[in-house]
Parts: sequence; structure tokens; C-alpha cells
Amino acid sequence: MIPLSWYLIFSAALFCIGLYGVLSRKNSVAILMGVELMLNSCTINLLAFWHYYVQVRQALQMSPLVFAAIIFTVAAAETAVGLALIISAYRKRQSIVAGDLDELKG
Amino acid sequence: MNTQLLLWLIPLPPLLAFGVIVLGANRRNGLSTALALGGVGLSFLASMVVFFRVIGIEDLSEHPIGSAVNWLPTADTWLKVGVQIDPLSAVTLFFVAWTILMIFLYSVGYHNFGQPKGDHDVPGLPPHGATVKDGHGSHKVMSIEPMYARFFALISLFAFAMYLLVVSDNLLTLFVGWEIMGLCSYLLIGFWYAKDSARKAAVKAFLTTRVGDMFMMIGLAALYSITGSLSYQDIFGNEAVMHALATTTSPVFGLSWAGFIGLLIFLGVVGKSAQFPLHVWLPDAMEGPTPVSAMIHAATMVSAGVYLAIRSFPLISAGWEQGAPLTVPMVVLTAVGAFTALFAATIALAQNDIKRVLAYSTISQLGYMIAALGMGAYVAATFHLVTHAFFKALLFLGSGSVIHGMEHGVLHTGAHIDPQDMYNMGGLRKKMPRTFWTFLIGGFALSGFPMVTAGFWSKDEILSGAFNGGHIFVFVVLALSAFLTAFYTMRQITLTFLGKPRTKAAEHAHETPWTMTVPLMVLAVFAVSAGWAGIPEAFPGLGGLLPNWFEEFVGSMLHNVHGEVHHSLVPLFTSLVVALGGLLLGWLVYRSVDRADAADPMAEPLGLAFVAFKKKYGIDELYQLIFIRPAEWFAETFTYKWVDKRLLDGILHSIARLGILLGGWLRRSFDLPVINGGGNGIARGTRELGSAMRGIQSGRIQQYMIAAIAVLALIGLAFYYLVFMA
Amino acid sequence: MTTLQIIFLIIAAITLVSACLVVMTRKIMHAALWLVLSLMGVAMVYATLQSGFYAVVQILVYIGAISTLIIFAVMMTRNVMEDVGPQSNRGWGLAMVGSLILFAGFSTVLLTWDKVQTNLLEIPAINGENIQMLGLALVDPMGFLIPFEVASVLLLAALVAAIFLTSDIKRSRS
Amino acid sequence: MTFWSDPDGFLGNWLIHLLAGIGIPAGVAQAIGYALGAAILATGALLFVLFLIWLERKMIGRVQDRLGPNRLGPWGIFQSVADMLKIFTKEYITPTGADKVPYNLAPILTVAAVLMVWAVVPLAVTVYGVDLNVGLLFIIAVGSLGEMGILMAGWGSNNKYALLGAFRAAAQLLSYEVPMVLSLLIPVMLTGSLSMNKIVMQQDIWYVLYAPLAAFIFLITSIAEVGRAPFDLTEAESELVAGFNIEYSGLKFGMFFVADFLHSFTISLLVAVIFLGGWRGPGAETYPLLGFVYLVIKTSLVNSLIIIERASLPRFRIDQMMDFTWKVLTPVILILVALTALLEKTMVMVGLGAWLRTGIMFIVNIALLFIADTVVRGHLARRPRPDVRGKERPVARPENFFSQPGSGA
Repeated sequence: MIPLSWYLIFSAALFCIGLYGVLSRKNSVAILMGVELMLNSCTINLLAFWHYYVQVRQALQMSPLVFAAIIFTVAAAETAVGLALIISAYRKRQSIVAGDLDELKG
Repeated sequence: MNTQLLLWLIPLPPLLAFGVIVLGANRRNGLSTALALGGVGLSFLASMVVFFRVIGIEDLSEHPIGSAVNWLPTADTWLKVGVQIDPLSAVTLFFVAWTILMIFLYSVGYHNFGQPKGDHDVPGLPPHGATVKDGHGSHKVMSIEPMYARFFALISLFAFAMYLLVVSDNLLTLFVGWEIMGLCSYLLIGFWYAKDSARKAAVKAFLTTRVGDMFMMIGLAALYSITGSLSYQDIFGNEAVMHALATTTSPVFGLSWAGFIGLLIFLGVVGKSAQFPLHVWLPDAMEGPTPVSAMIHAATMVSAGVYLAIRSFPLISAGWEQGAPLTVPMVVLTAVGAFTALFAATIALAQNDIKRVLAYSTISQLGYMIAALGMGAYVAATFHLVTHAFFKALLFLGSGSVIHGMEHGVLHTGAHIDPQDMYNMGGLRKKMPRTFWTFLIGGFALSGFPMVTAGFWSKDEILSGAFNGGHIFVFVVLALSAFLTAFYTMRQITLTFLGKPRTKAAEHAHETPWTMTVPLMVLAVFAVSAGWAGIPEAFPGLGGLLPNWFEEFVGSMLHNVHGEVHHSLVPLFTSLVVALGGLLLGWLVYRSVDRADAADPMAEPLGLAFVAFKKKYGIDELYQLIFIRPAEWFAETFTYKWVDKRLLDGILHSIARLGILLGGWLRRSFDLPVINGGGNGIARGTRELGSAMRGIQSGRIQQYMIAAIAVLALIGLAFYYLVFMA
Repeated sequence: MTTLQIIFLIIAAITLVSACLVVMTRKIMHAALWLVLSLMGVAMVYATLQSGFYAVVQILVYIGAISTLIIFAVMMTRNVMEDVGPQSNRGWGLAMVGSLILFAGFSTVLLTWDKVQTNLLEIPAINGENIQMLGLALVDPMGFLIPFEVASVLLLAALVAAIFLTSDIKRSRS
Repeated sequence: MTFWSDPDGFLGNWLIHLLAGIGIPAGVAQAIGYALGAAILATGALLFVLFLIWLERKMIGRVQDRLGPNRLGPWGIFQSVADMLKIFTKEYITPTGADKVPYNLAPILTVAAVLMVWAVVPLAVTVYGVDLNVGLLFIIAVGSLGEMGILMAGWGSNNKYALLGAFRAAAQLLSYEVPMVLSLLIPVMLTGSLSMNKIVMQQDIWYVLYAPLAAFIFLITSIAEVGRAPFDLTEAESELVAGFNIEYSGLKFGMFFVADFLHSFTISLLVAVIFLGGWRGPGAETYPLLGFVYLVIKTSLVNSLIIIERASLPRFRIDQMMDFTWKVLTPVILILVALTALLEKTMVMVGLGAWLRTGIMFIVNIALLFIADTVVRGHLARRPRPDVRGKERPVARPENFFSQPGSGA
């Protein structure tokens, strides 16, 4: 009996917290955590709407589920590559503070 | 070979000779001599054949033999050019052929053909002799002329021009021959171009004749524009045309067109035959080698002028009947002719150079012919033209052999005297007998020794023409100049031949070789026999013996003027007195001159006049003053200094300065500030913009994300506002 | 307020608090652990949405693999286990304001949007999460075969990239 | 619905009625009932561990030709109780600088991970925690939670060796998870569902007969998951001094110890359920408890196999272990899954009987095992083994005729 808006607000809150994490954390790995949170909020939204549509349409809805599965894979891939980059950056620079990795500065 | 073809062929051989010598044979003297003589010989034979064929024809003047060819297309008709033979050109052809041949033969010897090359002879200077070593030591010998072949080429061209002039049937080819002769005279006078005086004389000759030619050209142009043709048949032979020309008045001084054109052509003649105003070039033309002087002053050039005057007599005497008052041009002719005769005779008195005396005598004799023509004595003028050509050529070649002998003496003695000055000569009678006798005949012919010489008959004709024509004043002037002529001729003969040699060189003078004296003898024969062709019937005694062939042959040309000629004894008598008196006086006065540097016996009696004569009335200085200096001034200062230097250069320089100023101003005001400034400004602007924007790319990822979020928020807001609110 | 709502609120509270702590704590290791807890919370939310499969997959994938990976990374990239100084960079104020504004925007939209207020009721199992059908959909060419293959290629690429990037031992030797 | 036909349901109803009687609303009572059930299952399992410890020490003793604990109580059955009491009284020593939260959370998480598996396992036809349709997946997910616990332990104890141990353990668990999941694919393929009950229901013919190789690989990988015997590198005494649980003492160490033993029993339970038919047996449907007895028997069989295997096999080296999983197990299981999928489909289409299919698949599995074995053996033979033998030193031999080489036999 939970209204859909609660789920959406909850995911929005999670998203904003993740966003804040990404924007403010110094440590690159923390940024990745923030990203994880944001991705999860998306999936929550997705499944909330999936549930909403199944309830409304009274029919099987596969696409949201497939979409969610793909979000999972993308999140996994992204974390793997992100962490690999961070580790190799760490090996080169001995520091993974996002602020220091600014060689692309103009 | 019919006559027309022969006529066409007469001028050709000398031209071919000229071409071959110039192009091919200018190094081989022998070949060039052969070519030149061959060419002249051929044309001599052709002209003799034509002459003897033609004299037999009765109505030659009405129907002259000739042929014409289409030369220039003038719109639908063609300008015809061709050859023609009539009594006047036949006679001229005769004496021209003979004199040119004799001069060619003479010049072979004159230029020491066969002699060794000169030691230090430089082309452009007369030969200075060569030292020859033979049995008994070395002695100086005459050296060959360095530009021997070139000389023969040029005189061949000269011959071609003369033949072309004589043979042509229209004024245009006459004018072509006229101009080529002008060119050749320039080249030949200036033959020894290394001598500065020769160069100046050549230019002087060319320019003064040029003046005359210019008027003549205007005359021809006027004639052509009115009548539409230039050939003799169409104009002189055509009554209607002549009448039209005589009656229509030209815009100038009220003269009739014929008169006006006649005058213009006469001015050309004055230039060419060295009449009074334009005679200055002839004495200076003596710079050239003697055969050239002979050619120019005796045979061709000057006689060409008189020939043209005679040819254009119908124009000059348009509307004149025998005994009627002279037309304006005829008056002019008479005045100019008479005055020139007297004027030149007086100058000749005071000249020491043997060739200059003859030059001035030529000018006075031409004055005679022009005066005769002016008075209507057409046949007399032509007759005198023919006889004069013979004995004047003889005198010139004679003086050439005298000079040649004197040079021989100069080489022999090594003395530095002027071989042409008569006062250095004297007593050459014994040294150069052949030259002396031929020179004597020539001299007597010139001064008109009665009965024997041709000169007497022709001069007498003129005097009687003048007298009978009623021009007493002209008769007196002509008689006086005849007296003076006789006087200076005898002066010349006594100074050079009689008496004792005044200088060592004169003692060693040597008779010139046969190649030079044979032409003298031939000319001497003609100088005597030419007169017999024109003995007037009315002459007491000899009148009837020989038919006056010349009178009816050439007289037939004046087919429209047949006034009968009444004859009186007065001119005959005066010419006798004048000739003999002059000769006697001359011999008496100059007999006693025995030193080279003696003053001229005539000096103190004539006093100031003599000085005037010697200075040639200062005409040259006058011209120098009036024409040349102003011209130079005009060229040098006015055009060069003022116009060119100040005006034009000034304009150019100012334009250049203006350009520089403008350029500088443009650069300062437009180029630097606007373009450079603009360019630099843009560059600086972009650089500043770039550095300003650099801050944005700080390399910190989170900063980018914040920016993204901000933008997202803004757009979201805007979108929300637009979509939901509106 | 039904029990389900209460449970949802509790779970939401736990998740959001742990998420805040993930973002706030100074020690990176604690952040990682809080992340695990928040992911667990999300899994529970999936369960409330009657998508059991995804709850378990969430646990398996996120907690099992990704969190482990993150913890690995944290352990490897920390020099001498020291967490000194503030963990958030200078721009955190702006970030805070930005995310708050964003959240305010989201919540206003979601609260005012009427369509969204409907209650999510129990959905019958046959319409709900049918793993069989999901499996078929994934491999059915008419369905979602292509995205499925693309995802697998993506994973392969990520695998190769990660190995390549971090295995510098061999590269340095060669 | 008597106690014997549906013990779980019977008890449940009885409890609810009891609580309803004293005025607790049905929902709450239901919740209490669930909680009570979970509590009983969990404590039962934990207490059962004591018996397991004892059993294991006895068997290992037997294997090593010794008696094992026999002092306390008949056949030493109270030995483990004594140990338990000892551990309870031991003092909690937390290392300085230890990270409090992960350090304390680790043992709890590890035990919780193992216990959560029991929630899904169908003990009897009606007696099971919860029938998740994603049961099998749940088990795997919970397995990964266990790794999390180990990582926290390693990290929290602020000890280099602990950290290294944690790394190794995590690496091992992660690596072996891949073949384990793949091997589970085959029963899932056969039953068509992830739910444990369905798997058991489907197993008219035990899956071990159908896919022996898959069962074998599942067993090996599960042992690795536990970190027992040949794969017990995590707390290998000789190398890392008890691995990640060095800094733990007292009950926390006890917890790890319990988790370890319980986990080994759990995996044998899983093997029994998935591959040996779980509670399937004659009369199991009618008498759930009978099914429970079958399950216990099968599990104890597998468990004893594991214990014997622990006692007899030497420890792997870390790189050998990693190579073994990535270069041998994973490829083989991939091929097997593909093969079974292919053959299963074709045979069903052809319409062969269940037993025939099972036979064929049995043969195929054995063949694949044999092929894999020969390939690995060949590869190992060809590996350039560093020749570490020293120089040929003369062997002291009596100088007599017979000892001359080539003369003797």
C-alpha cells in the first residue's frame, strides 16, 4: 500500500545523497561509491515504475526487468574499470585524491 | 631585246654589283673592282644602245618609249611605276653614262689599286703610303685605300640611283633615286669617316639637301593630290591637266597651282644643285675622295637637280608663251640662277684649294643653267647641262690627278704640306704634261674659249637666249660672271701648271698612271666635240655646217612653245670679249707668283672684297649663327635642360615624392593602426579570452560535475516553468 | 499507516542514514561498509516491491562483487591506513546546496504530480516477477537478445580493460 | 493436518492459536511465529555444531590411527562442550588501532551468512524456512556475504598478516564462486527453476547420476568456499598463523570456529539437497520427518567424505589453487553446461526416456572428466620443471663383485 511517490522520493533522496558524495568526496573510491548509490536509486525508480505498470496494466512487463539487469551489468563493469583506473593511477601517483589527478588541467 | 626591257635593265647592274660587293666581296679588292666596272660597263652599253636607237625616232617627245608596271594598289586603281625614254632623258642618259664610266675607271687608279697595303693605314683615313724595300734601299710608295671595296660598292649604288632617276617615267621613282643619291652623297662625302671634318661635311650635305627635299616632297604630294598621278605622261604630256593646274589658284600668295608646285619642286632643286641659299654644303663636300667630288659636282647629283627643273619646266612655265612676261616661278628661277652664278664666281676667285675653286665654279655654272631655264631658254639650259657635265668632270678628275701627283711628291719629300693648295704647286706642266693639256682643254671649255670648246657654244646659247629674251640686266650679270669664270680658271691653271714649282713636293710631283689619264683624254674629246652637236644655224660662218641636232631633238620637248628665235650678234661678241679677256688677265696677274706663301696678288686691289670672297661671304658663319646655334640651343638648353630635366623629370620626381608621401601617410594612418592593430588586437583578444576561460578547465572532475548539475538545475527549472506553468 | 508502510519507512530510514554516512564519514573503510549496509537496504526495498529476484541479485552483484571490489580497492590504495584531514574537498558547500536544490526540485515535482500518488498494491505472482519469462525475454531474438549480448560484450571489455590496466608487472617487464 | 503429516504447519497453527488466545492480533502473532521458527532453526543449527566438532575430531583421529577425544563423557562427547565453555570464559582482547566496527561485525556476519542458507533449505516435504523462487541464487548471494565478513575481519584486526589472509581468502572465495555457480546451472536447467523445493521435487532421478561431474565440481568448489582442508590457505598455520582470525580471541574466535564447521555441514547439506535428492526417499512425501531422516543421512555421508578428504589431502599452494580454478574447473564446467544444454534439448526432442538420458549423460560426464584429466596431466608433464637435482654424488656401496652395476639383477 505504499504510494509510488514515496519510492520516487526515496530514490531521489538516495540519488541526491550519492550526487553529493560524488561532488564532495576527496577520495576517488568514495566518488565511485557515490556513483553506486546513484545507480541504485535509478534501479529503485525503475522497479517502482515496473510494479506500477504491472499493477495498472495487469500484464507481464519484461522490459523494466531487462533494463534493471543491464543496469546491474553496467554498474559492475563501471566499478571494475573505475577501480582499475584508480589503482593504476595510485601506482603512478601514490595518491588517489581526485583533486591531485588534474593533469588534464587547461 | 626591245628598248623597254633594256631601259628596265639599265639601272640594275650597278645595284647588283653593290649588293654582291657589300655582301660577299668586300675583302677582295680585285673582285670588287671587276664587279663595279662590269656593272657600270653593262649599264653604259645598254644606255648607248638605247640612245642610238632612240635618236633616230622623230616624234619621241610625243610618244616616249617606255613601259609601266602596277606597283601600289590605290583603292580600285593601281599606282603605275615604269621606265621611259624621251629626248631629255636620252641626252641626260648619254652624258651620265659616259661620265660615270670615266669616273669608275679613274677611281681604280686614284685609289692605287695594285699598290701594297699601307704601313699604318687605318680604315676611315686616307692612305699614307707604304715603304717598299727593293734593290736600292726602301722608299715610300702610294698605298692602296684600306676601304677600297667599300668605295666601289657605294659609287655603284650612286650610279644605280642616277640611272634610276634618269630612266624613270614618274616623279615618285625619280624621288626614290633622288633620295638614294642623297644617301650615297652622305656616305661618300663621309667616306673617310675617321676625319672629323669629313663627318661634319657629310652631315651638313645631307641635312641641307634634306631641307630642299622636304619642300620638293610637299610639292609632289600637292601634285599627286590634285592630279591623282605622278607620271610624266599623265601630267606634263596632258594638256587638260596642265591647263587645269595653270588656271586653278593655290591658297599660297595667289600663285596658280602649277606655279606653286613648280616653286616647291624648284626649292628641292635648289637644295640638290646647291643654289644660293642652300649651296653651303657643296664646297665642304670636297672632303670626300676626288672621284666622288667629280661624281657629285659634275656628272650626277647636281645635274640631277637641273634635270628635274628642266623636266618640270612645263609646270614652272605654265601659261607662258615665248616672249610673254615670265611667270612668277620663272622670275624666281632667273633671279636665283643669276645671283648664284655671280655670287659663286666671286667666291671662287679667292679660293686657294684647287677643288674648292672648281666647287664654286660648278655652283656658278648651275646658276647659269637655272637662269637660262628661268628665262625660257629650255634648249640652251639642257645643252649647257650636257657640256658642263663633260668639262667639269674633266676638270675635277684633272685636279684629282694633280693632287695625286702632289701626294706622290709629298711622300717622296716627306714634307708636311697640303697637297691640294695651289700655292704649293706651280710648274707642274713639265712634271705632268698629259694632265696639264687635258686640264687646259677643260679650263678653256669652262671659260668658254671661243669656237673650239663646247663650253663656248652652250654659254653663248644662254647669253643669246638672255639677250634675245630681252632680259638685259640678267644678260649683264651673266656676262660679268662669265668674265670672272674665265679669270679664276686662268688663275688656277697658271698657279698649278705654269711658272716654277714653288715647293719641293711640287718638284717631285709625278705624272699619274695611265688608268687615270685615259679617262681625262676621253672627257677632253667630249669637252671639245659635245659643242658641235648644238651649233645654232644663225651662227655667222659655221652656222650651216652641222645641223643643229640638239636644237630640234631636245626642242621637240617644248611642243607647245614655238616662238621663233630672232638672233643678234651682240651676245656672241660679248662672250668672245669676256672669255678671252678673262683668260689673258688671269694669266697676267698670276704669272709672277713664285713663293708658296706669297699673298694673293688680287688681295690688295680688291682689299675688303677679297677678304669677303675668301671668307665665302661668311654664309657658313651666318647659317651657323641663324640656324645651327639656335637649333643646338633649342635642343641642348630648351628641350634637354628645361623641358626634359626640369619639367618632365620634375613632374616625375614630384609624382614619386607624392607617392612616397601618400604611401607613408597611408601606412601611418591606415595600415599600421587598422590592419596591424586589428590583427594584433584579434590575436591578443583570443589569447586573453583563452587564458580567461582556462580557469574553467581546472582538471578537477568534481568541479565539472557541479557545473553540470547547476546547468541541469537551471534547465530543469526553465523547462518546468515553460512546460508546466505556461 | 499499514505495517508494510512502516517497514518501508524503517528500511528507507536505514538506507538513507547509511547513505549519508557513506558520504560523510572520514574513514574511507567505514564509508565502504556503510555502502554495503545501504545496498542491503536497497535490496530490502526491492523485496517490498515484490521483486525478490532483484533483491537477491542486488545482494549477489552489489554486495558480493562490487562492494568487495570497492573494499579491495580501498585496502590497496590506502597508504599506511591513515585517514587524515577532511575527506570532502573545497567545493562541498556548493555541492551540498546543488544536491539539496535538486532534491527539492524532485520532491516538489513528485509531490505535486498527481499521477504518481497511486498506492502500489500487491500484484499477483503470475504478472509479477516471472523469472522464466525474464530468461526467455533475455534470449528471445524478438525480445532483448541484442541488449543482452551487448551487455555481455561490455562486461568482457571491462574485464579485459581492468586486467590490462592493473597488470603492469608484465608490461613493465616486457 | 496432524503433527506427523505437517509438523511445521501443525506447530505453527498451534502457536498462533496460543498467542491469539492471549489477545495478540493475527499479524503480530504470525510475525512472532516466523521469528520463533527462525530462532529455533538457528539455535538448533549452532548447537548441532558441537556434535559436528566432536565427530570431526573423532574421525580425523581414526584416520590418523589414533582415538581422538575420549576422556570427557563416553567416547569424549562432552569434549566440545568443554571447549565451548572454555571459549566462553576466554577474555576478549582487541588489538590497538583495530577498526572497531568491522572487527566486531566480522564474526557475526560470517555466522549469519552460514545460517541464512538454512532459511532456504527444504528439510522435509513441508518443513522449510521459506520457499523463495530464487532460493539457489539466495544461497549464492549469502555465500558472498560470508566473504564480506572475512574481509572485515582481516581489515579490522589492524594486522598485516590478517590483512594478507583476508586478501587471499577473498581471492579464493571469489575465484571458486564462478565454477560453483556454473555447476549449479545444470540442476537449474533440469528443474527449470531456482527454487530449492522444485529442485528436490524434480529429482526423481538424483541429479548426481545425471551430472556426476557437476556434482563433483560443486563439491570441490564448496569445500574451497568454506576454506577447508586442501583449500584452507586462509588460516594456514604454517604460513599465516591462522589467517584473518589471528587477532580474535574468546567467543569471537569461537564464532569463526563455529561458522567454519557449520559451513562445512551446510555445504554437504546443499550437495545432498541439490544432487542427492534432498529428502526424497520412499515414503518421504507422507511422513515429512522420514524425509528429514533421509536428508540427515545423505548430509552426514557427504560430510564424512569432506572430513576424510580434509584429513588426507595436503594443502594447495596459492598459485596452484588459483590456476586450478581458472584454468581447469571453469573451462570444464563451461563445456559441461554447454554440452548438457545441447544434449538435453536434443534428447528431449528425440524423446528418449528419463533413465536413458541419465545414462547417456553419466557416460558423457565421465568421458569429459577423463579428457580433462588427460589434458591437465599432459600439460603438467610438459611444463618445464626446474631441474633442482644436485650433482650426481657417488653412493656409498660396498666394493664387491655383486654390487658392480650391470652385473646384479
